[in-house]
Amino acid sequence: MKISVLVFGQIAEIVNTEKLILQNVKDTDELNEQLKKEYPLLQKLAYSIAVNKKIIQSNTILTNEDVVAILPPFSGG
Amino acid sequence: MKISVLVFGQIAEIVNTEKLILQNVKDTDELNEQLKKEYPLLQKLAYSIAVNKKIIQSNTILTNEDVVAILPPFSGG
Amino acid sequence: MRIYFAQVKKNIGAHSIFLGQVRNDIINQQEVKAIEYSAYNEMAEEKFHEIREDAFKKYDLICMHIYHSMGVVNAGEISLFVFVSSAHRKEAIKACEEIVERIKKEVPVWGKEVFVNENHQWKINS
Amino acid sequence: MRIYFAQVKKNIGAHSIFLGQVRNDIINQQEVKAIEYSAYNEMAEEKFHEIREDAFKKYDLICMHIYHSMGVVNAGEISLFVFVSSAHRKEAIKACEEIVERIKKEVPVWGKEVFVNENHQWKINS
Repeated sequence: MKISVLVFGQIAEIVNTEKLILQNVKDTDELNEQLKKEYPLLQKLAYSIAVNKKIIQSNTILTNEDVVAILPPFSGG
Repeated sequence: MKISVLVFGQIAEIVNTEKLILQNVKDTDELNEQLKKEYPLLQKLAYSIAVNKKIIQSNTILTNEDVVAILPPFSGG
Repeated sequence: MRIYFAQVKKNIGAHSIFLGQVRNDIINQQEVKAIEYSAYNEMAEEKFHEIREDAFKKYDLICMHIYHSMGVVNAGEISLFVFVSSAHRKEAIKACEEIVERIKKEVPVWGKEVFVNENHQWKINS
Repeated sequence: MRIYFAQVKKNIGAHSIFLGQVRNDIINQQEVKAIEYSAYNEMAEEKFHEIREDAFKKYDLICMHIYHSMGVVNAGEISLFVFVSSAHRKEAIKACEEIVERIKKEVPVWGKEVFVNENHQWKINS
């Protein structure tokens, strides 16, 4: 199983890349936990999570080839 | 005593001029009466009256050289 | 994509712009070809000035332009232009909308709708 | 005065336009010289499309243009352009305002405020 994780804005600075490839994450809660463990600065930041371009409101099962995005608060316009 | 009466839009069409000079009208009620008598079509029309560029809400005494304007509903923009 | 705009006031964050345009409405099977605008000029100028001053007092604005076309304006052409700039979008948007509404209601301007067959009727604002 | 405008749709009565512009804000004594915009492009395109479709469903619109600048936009330059046309002013004005608010809230775009001294901070929308 392969999950792409796209990161943007301030979070891309912290993670120091724009894309991570993760294996063996069963759902978004687990992904979130792994990220916060790996990058403790994320614990202080607000962000949303999108799975396949849709923002999720609760824990979501991940399947092979899913694209997850970590989205800090939007500031376009 | 000389009062200028400016007329606009549809009312200028009815009166067939853009300016009347009236003498001996003591207030706007009397002016209004005279106009409706002279131009009966005005009886069916809504309009406001301005004295010296200010719209009046009630009968107003007129003095020499006052400029009265008969204003059909505005339709600019 | 980048949009260039000739604007030197770098404290501006938002421009809200309204353009009114003459429509070729069909009224009783007759098509409007133009609106001929007339005004009580001296009073209209005072009103435009008052609307402008009130907007600067009420909202935090940086600049404002108002133009109203006069005379014959053909269908498809612009009759009214209101341009409001502010540091923040909410001020610019609210001010622009209020100015447009006040112009329609308070400025002594009249529009004569001229049909293709040269008949006419006097416009009524909604 | 008459204003000419290259517009062939004669059923349009109102255009409501919003321009967002980068401000040279002073934050902790540092002046913003530019905002560098980035986006989650695939998702942003879907969102722009959704906002556009929703506005056409909800309001009686004739045409609409939305542009968001990407990359470095200097202070004084335009970052966002929304242009909405309708037969009637109220529809155009309400739709334009709603589209601007939705873009700010819902489209995955991020602005990095770059200061004159090359420091930066991440913009927060109000």
